Amino acid sequence: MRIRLLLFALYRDLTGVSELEIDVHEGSSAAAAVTTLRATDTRFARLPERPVIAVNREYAELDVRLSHGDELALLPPVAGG
Amino acid sequence: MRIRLLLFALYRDLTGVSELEIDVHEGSSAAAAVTTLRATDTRFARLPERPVIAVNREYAELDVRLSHGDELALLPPVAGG
Amino acid sequence: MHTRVTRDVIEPQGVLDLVGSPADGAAILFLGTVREQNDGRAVSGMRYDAFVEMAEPVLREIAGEAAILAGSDRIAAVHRVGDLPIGAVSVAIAVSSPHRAEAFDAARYVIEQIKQRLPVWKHEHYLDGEAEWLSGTVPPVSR
Amino acid sequence: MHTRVTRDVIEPQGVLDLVGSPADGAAILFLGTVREQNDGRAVSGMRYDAFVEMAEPVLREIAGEAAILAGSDRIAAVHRVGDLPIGAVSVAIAVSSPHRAEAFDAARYVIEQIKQRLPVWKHEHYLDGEAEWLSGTVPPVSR
Repeated sequence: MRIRLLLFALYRDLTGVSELEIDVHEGSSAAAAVTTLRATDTRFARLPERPVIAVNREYAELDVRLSHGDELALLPPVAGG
Repeated sequence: MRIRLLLFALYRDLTGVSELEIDVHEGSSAAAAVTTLRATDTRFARLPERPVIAVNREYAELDVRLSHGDELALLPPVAGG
Repeated sequence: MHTRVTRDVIEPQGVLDLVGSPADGAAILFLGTVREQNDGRAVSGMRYDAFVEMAEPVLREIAGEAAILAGSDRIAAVHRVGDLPIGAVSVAIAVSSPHRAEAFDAARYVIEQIKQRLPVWKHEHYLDGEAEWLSGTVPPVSR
Repeated sequence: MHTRVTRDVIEPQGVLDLVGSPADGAAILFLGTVREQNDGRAVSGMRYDAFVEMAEPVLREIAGEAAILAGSDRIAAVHRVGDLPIGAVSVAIAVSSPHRAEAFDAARYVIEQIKQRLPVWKHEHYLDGEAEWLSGTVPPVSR
């Protein structure tokens, strides 16, 4: 299945990428998707193994199961205000 | 000696007076001045025996000694804001 | 630092403009306003009386204490007196400081101390035509 | 209740005007501003990046929680993104409520939660030409 990945702030700078799509096994967890992403390229290997994530614009745990078409955002620690 | 008395808010309404001068014994305390005032008139008898006071625009204890020309203000409990 | 007891309408933006500095990351503005209801009674307006000649130095003193608390001299406090309609601003307090905690604490300190110490009295007017002096606080007297 | 993530300049009076009611006796406005210095380094400006599509619902959620805390729906929160110069307002929070304690608590709650949960990042630019992502907070994830 295919998911959409979003990278922000430091993660965007580390990889030079803000958005991409990747294919993962049916029923993969978010953690597995991150592992797949980090293995694709040395740039993506710079990302943390266990980043904060949001799935479809809500904070989620890394063990959440993804579905086809999900949007997985990797979020550096936040610093608003 | 002569002192100047100021009344505010409820105390002004109770007495119909906002300002007056009274004569008290040399070296009188503020408490003695209040006693003298309350004895002058039934209107002034409506004032409390131990009001909050300010002497020369600073909060003071009732046992403070007054001097000729002092300004003694009788202050109802305050309610600013 | 800026403090004032005034009969003039208080403009919130004007009070906020009295504070602020490139060194500051936070600013607080507190406004006290006249409510249309108090203890279940419909209010038509409020008269604020003050011992102005004493209230001004007391307000300055309170702001000075808050400046120590905030570690900032960017503090403004304005208290209005006279007849105020519903919704009118009776008191405005502005504080800016490098960090937010100090600004919150200092603004809160100023309004709490105003209520405890400022020689001001409220005469509340009701829609039924009655009026009443609101019960107040006995100020702590320094010995 | 009014929340917004915006690239536009924040006008404090405009945010304050979003709250207020004849039932309210207190209003708070909190402003966060860009400081000229951070950890001893001279700052030239700040870029705020956000995951806007997520930040907007998170900010709404935070304001909703603050509304319960304040017992008031008169809450506004606006966060700016983009390049901000020194002194610019990055966030404005306004709350009005019948009594002051609730307004203070709710405004404080909103800014603390923004710092903990809003998907926003600060890229600080220094006078020496360098720039750095400020270290942030790991948001608590609801399970």
